Amino acid sequence: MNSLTHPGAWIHLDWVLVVVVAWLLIGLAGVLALRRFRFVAVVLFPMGACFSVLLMAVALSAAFASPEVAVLPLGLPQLPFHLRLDSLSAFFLLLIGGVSAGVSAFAAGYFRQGEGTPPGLICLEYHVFLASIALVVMADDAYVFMVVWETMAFSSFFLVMANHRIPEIRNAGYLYMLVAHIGALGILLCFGLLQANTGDYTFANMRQQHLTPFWGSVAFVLAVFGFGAKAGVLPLHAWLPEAHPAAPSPFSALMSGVMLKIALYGMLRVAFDLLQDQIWWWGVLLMTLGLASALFGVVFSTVQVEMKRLLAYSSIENIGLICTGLGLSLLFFSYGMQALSALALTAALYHMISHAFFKSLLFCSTGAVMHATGERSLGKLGGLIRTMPWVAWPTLMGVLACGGLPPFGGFVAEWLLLQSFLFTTGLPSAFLDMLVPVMAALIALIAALSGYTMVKYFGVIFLGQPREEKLQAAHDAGWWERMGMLWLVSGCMLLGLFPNQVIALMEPVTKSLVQAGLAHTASDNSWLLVPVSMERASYAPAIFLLGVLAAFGLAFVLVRKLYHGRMRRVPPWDCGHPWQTARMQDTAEGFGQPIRQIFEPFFRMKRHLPSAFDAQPHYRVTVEDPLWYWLYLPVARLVERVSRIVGMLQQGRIAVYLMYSFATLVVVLLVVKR
Amino acid sequence: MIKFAPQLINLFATLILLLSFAMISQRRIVSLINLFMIQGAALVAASFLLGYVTHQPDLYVSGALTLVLKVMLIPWMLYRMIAKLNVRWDVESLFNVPTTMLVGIGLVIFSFSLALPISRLSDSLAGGSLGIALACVFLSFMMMITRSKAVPQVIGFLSMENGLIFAATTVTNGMPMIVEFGIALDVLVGVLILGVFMFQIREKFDSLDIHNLEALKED
Amino acid sequence: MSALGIFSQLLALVTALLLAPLLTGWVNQWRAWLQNKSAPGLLQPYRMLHKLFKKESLVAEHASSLFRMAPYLIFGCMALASAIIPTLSTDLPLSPAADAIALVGLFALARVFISLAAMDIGTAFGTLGARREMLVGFLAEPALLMVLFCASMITKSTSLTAIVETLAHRELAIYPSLLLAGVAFTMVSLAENARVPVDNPDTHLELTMIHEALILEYSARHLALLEWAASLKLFAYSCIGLALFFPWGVAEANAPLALVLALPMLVFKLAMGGMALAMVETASAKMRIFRVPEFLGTAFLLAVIGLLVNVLLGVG
Amino acid sequence: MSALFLVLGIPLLGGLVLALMGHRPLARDVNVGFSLGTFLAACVMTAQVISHGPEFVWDKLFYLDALNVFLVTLTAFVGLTTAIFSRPYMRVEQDHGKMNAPRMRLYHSMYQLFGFTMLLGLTTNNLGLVWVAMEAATLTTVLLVSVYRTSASLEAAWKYFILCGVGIAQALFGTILLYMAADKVMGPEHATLLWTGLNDIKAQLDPTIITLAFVFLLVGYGTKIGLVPLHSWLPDAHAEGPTPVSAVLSGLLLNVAMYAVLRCKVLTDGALGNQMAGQLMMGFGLLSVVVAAFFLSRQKDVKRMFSYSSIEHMGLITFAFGMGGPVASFAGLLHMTAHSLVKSAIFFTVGHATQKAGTQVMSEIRGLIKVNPTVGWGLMLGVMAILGMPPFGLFASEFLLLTTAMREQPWAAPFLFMALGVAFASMLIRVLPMVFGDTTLKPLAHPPALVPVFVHLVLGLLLGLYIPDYLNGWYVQAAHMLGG
Repeated sequence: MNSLTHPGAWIHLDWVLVVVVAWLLIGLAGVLALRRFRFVAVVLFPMGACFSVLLMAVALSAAFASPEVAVLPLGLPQLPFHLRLDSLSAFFLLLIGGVSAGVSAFAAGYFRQGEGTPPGLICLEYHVFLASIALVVMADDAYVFMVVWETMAFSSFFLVMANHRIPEIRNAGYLYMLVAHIGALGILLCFGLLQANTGDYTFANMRQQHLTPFWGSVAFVLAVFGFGAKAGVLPLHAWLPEAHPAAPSPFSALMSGVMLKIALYGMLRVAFDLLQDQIWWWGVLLMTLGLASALFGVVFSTVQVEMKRLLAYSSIENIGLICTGLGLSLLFFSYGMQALSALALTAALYHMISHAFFKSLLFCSTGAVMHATGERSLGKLGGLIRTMPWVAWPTLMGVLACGGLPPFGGFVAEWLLLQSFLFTTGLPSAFLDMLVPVMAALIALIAALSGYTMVKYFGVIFLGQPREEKLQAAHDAGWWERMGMLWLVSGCMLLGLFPNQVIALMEPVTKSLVQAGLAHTASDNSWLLVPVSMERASYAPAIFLLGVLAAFGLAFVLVRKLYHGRMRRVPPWDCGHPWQTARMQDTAEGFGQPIRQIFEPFFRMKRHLPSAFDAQPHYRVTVEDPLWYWLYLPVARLVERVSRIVGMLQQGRIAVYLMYSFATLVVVLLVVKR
Repeated sequence: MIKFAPQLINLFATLILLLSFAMISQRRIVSLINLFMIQGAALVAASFLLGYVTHQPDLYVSGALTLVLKVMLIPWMLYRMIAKLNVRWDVESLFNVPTTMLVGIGLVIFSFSLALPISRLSDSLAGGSLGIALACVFLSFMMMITRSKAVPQVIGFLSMENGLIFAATTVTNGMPMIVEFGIALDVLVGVLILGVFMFQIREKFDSLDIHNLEALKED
Repeated sequence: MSALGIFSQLLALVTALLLAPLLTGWVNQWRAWLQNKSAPGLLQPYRMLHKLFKKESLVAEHASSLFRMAPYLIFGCMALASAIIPTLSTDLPLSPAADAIALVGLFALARVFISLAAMDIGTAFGTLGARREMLVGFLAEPALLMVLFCASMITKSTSLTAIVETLAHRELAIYPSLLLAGVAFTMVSLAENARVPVDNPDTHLELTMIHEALILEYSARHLALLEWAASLKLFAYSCIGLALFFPWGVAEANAPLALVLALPMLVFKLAMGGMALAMVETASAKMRIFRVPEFLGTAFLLAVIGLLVNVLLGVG
Repeated sequence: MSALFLVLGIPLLGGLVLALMGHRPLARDVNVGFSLGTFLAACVMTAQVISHGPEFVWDKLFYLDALNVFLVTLTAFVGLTTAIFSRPYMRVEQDHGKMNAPRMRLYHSMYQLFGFTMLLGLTTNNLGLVWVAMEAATLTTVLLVSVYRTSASLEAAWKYFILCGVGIAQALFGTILLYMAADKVMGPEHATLLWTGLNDIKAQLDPTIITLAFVFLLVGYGTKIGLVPLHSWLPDAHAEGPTPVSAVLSGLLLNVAMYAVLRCKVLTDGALGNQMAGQLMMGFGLLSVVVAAFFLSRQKDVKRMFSYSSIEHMGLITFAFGMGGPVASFAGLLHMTAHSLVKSAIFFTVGHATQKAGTQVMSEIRGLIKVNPTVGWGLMLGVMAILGMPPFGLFASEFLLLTTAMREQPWAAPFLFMALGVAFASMLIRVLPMVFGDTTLKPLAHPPALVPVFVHLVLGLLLGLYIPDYLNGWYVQAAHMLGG
């Protein structure tokens, strides 16, 4: 932190620290104005959003600058806080700044009077959460990384527990905190290995250490365990569908959009930057885990009946796809194919930033819908496009992006990922050559399924007839909420239509991690996204969109001119039935029924079929996560059994206790005598 | 007289060991206290003898201290307590007498095997008595474990203190004076507190049986 | 962006727009003949389009603007798709804008919008149709992608024009992977274009209809555009089939004369294709909706096996 | 060196004065006054040690060096804050009729004497006196544990006295053996139990005697630290006594016992040269962490749960010192400081919470945040700190501990990982419903004294983020001496 006197000479790192400190001050101001909800909503959150924009600007300029280092006086004397702003952290700061600007603006309009924890406290937890995320990305030694990593988990835990009156939310908070802490312990042990007994925890020192293949693999597995637990990769994902719906919507948007990416940042930093000699099976492990969670996530998101759980499972799916991209890049890197590794890495990074934008947009829209209707489950919504156009149309953009449809960022990411899969014929081992096309097939299936989910999400909520009477009175989103959503939509559009510029931004990142970048091929033909060579593959989203809109416009004008534009409003076609009710539409379960039928073994279903003598017969099917019964409950039962055995140690009789003391003395004497 | 000293010390040591064995197998509480008194007396005699032989005045002081405490004051308090609590019943233990004796012998062997390498090195007058002192400590430890009444446990605790003081006097000719005073003070206060406890337990459970002191446990 | 390039691009677009209804009419005619019924005229689809365009459009009371905007967008997507696919010549300036994956994305975009529009009215048929369309879509799309990957594995490129050029110049070699891909492609195109085994194009029976349920609420010019887009989709699919499996006779960039020859060659190939399609339709009966996933599942597996064969044998 | 006389004199005087007037309502404030006096004297003494390093007092009977000076200040400080906390706590207890006049008198005088014994134990140079101080500490607190006269507290006190008495007797035997070893080397006249004396000649001490001595000392003082399997008395004693007593027992007495073991470890390492002492401590430490973690998940009573958590943390500290090496010892010392600060803060909030609910059973304490936000948030932050969440000092020491353990003793890493995970899971699942959710509790008559809680938590936070240089200097010096 060089001299504070003349801001002109400040490096990017100082500006980022200014933003972090500003967030913390806003948080404190929130605590002072604990109950004054007006002040918090109108002043504090928008200020937070402005600082996010500042952070974005700083990150943009820092992306191309050389890495900057700073040492803060905090922390243990021999272990002060080292911070470093290199291109990788600049990219993630850009992601954080962009998304948090929109979400903070949305949160400003989100508060209502008298709801659960005082708004001032939420403002504190929210801004501490943001500050810790920004610091995680800049941490340059294990100690500060762990401190801000768990502060992030700590503050987001309180955000999840915002309205802790409801028992389910408490359970969700508990599960979330437990898995986060266990993951953090794993990461801690991994850093223990990486410092290779030198006692110097800075990342610079860790980069010099060359671990033996065995210890390197143990470190990598621990890192995958730790960061996977936080990112929601398959075996340790159970907390995500519980915690994200529990948190208030703007915060689940931030958690889903940004926090999961920070977990993957950690994976990136350890796998590519700190560990030196990567082994090929690391990539395969990451890819299989990624694909398993992606398929699991998308299949489960299709059958959900609650808005936010659907989006939470869809986050698991997207995280899975990103992990597959990282795994493939690691595989290429371990075989020394830098260019292909850079392509896969760009695909993963692209997917991260586009997922951050469109997922937070979708969570914000669920927030707006919940505020307007007070309903969480899809079965009780419908026809909101008429009463809430300002929420419906941005959500449509988000839905198209999440479904991976062409003009948006989601498609570009998938396109890059599929391209990188196509070039894998050069791998030395035949087994991998065979494995990778199958994985490409799975990715295509997952992308198509996510389209299915998104049609269900948008169709059941916004289209069709309102399934409840009170939906007529649903009011549209407030001004702040509209601003927040429009910011995120513009982010999605930008990512969708100008991939070359975004890839140029990522180029320094891939150069620093895998010593190769895509930018040189992408930059010479400005509109065309050409990953490797012109005749291999190219995609120009801008021209693509222009083509579709031109055809759209031409058709519209010609039909109007050649024929006419007359139109008349009539009741819909009812096929002879006298009356049409809203209940005749497909319910959320109905829409997901084919997937439930095709992917039967994935689920653990309990059907309640009405018997003939039921007074009011009703049919209910509950779909549960089988992993909960295969992994989480057995572990809980094991701990319970072991603790009962240990409990017998303390039976209360003093003679027995004296016997313990005597026996210990004798045993230790025997051990020592030998 | 001087040349008999090592034999006399060993005599006192064996006497103390014998008394510990007797205390383990003793049935009646009053005789238990008498045995404890005799053990205290043997300890006093040993420290006076050592003091005389090695011309160290503070051994006399520590002997006098033990005399006052372990032979007169504490037994008198125990008698008064028993009289007031009108405790006359005999003392049953968890195991029958033969098994306790067998275990006692095992412990003696164990403590001798432990003390052997050390006693060979120590050049002080009563090298061998370390093994016996350790044996006495272990025996009183076992007595506390097997007894199911509060008073015998207290006596076991005090006889363990005796064993330790005996080890201190014989092996290193007594501890520094200030430490001796500290130990004596602690023992005295300890007995006072145990007395207070016994009254409270008696008043709460109207019996001194340890079995009703087993409520706090992990179910 | 040579002048010839623009000309061939516009020519491709115009021929697609004009020939598509003709192809549908041709297929309907052959179906009628094969079921020894007297077939409607070859130009019947044009007359139907003209009739619909003249009518006044009836729209449901609470239909949102999405419902009215969807037909134009879908027509636009299909037009762009047929412009990209190298039907007459491979010198198409628009083709670098979208390669094979983008084409599949385009079809997916059209499918999503038609489903959303169907759900907008909120009748039972709309949502039913949307669910079935997405069910077919989510299995057909990856299968199509795998088919295109087989071809691109052989030609080391995913841009359609490059694929056609490389395949056209190769001497006539039997590619086992392309064989499997061909079978998979026919199954996928049957499902996508709502032909018989998956869905009967000219029936309104609630239980069986997929494509019809989606456009049930539309009328007049919106319905016309949707019908036209459907035939354009059929035309685009058959052109993809021709491009991948019978690429000969497509004009190159440097041979403008070949353009003249390419048109009759295209018409001939489409006629043969239409006849084959009609024969397949009359030969097979419509499947129960819950057999469709198995049907498309086999198509998907065939395509993936084609891909594996290409990797294993190394020759493709 | 008059400061040391004040540090020891004030609590002794306080004990006597309060013995006379302890029952009067004024006694609470007098108690705080004496503790404040002790704390100020300790600060003066620390300032002197900062200015010109370690020195002897009263011809070598007392010795102040890097290892015990911060412990003395810590003991005095926590003694002061506990006294402040006990003012409103004891008034509420009196209103509930659980504490009458004679018991208050006993409580106040014993409280000050207990402070005196701990400070004596820490500052004295004579290992025999250390033993006497430990025994006296047990004596002063045993009556406090049974002060409520319930059958459970009587049982707890009896077990506490008997088990600790036996344990400390073994430690006495160890001290005698130490004295014997010193006697062999320096001859009977000027054989000494002074630690500095022994420290100078520790190389020539006879290995066999020292090994036996260390075993007896470790098992003896280990009983006082609460290492498994010698821990049985700790949960009962800490849970049954009044909360200020539990806070001081859990926070400070365990540290004094650990300090005594550390003094002996230094001598043993010097004499034996091999790592026997360290391995023994690692074994005991790891066993305690694992067993205590599994005990945590069965608890119904809130104070018993936190006493098991003390066993677990003392196990971690023993493991750290067992590993040896400068980094691990530094972690151990930091963990000792942070643990006593945070554990006593937790006991303060638990004290108020149990008084509100009228019971110590966790299932009846609900929704603290709703009824009294400061107590609720205090408990929440305290528990987060004790579970090793980062901004607090405990995380810093656990960080250093786990990373060094992963490299030096990889065999222990999975056990530590499992134990910390299970402990985290079991404690959080008990505390969350207590803090969050709807409440059935009634507000307290007297406003709770929560300043100490937040002062402790801030200090705990400070240890994690910024350690003052002199404190760090001591840690490094002591770690160097311990770790070798």
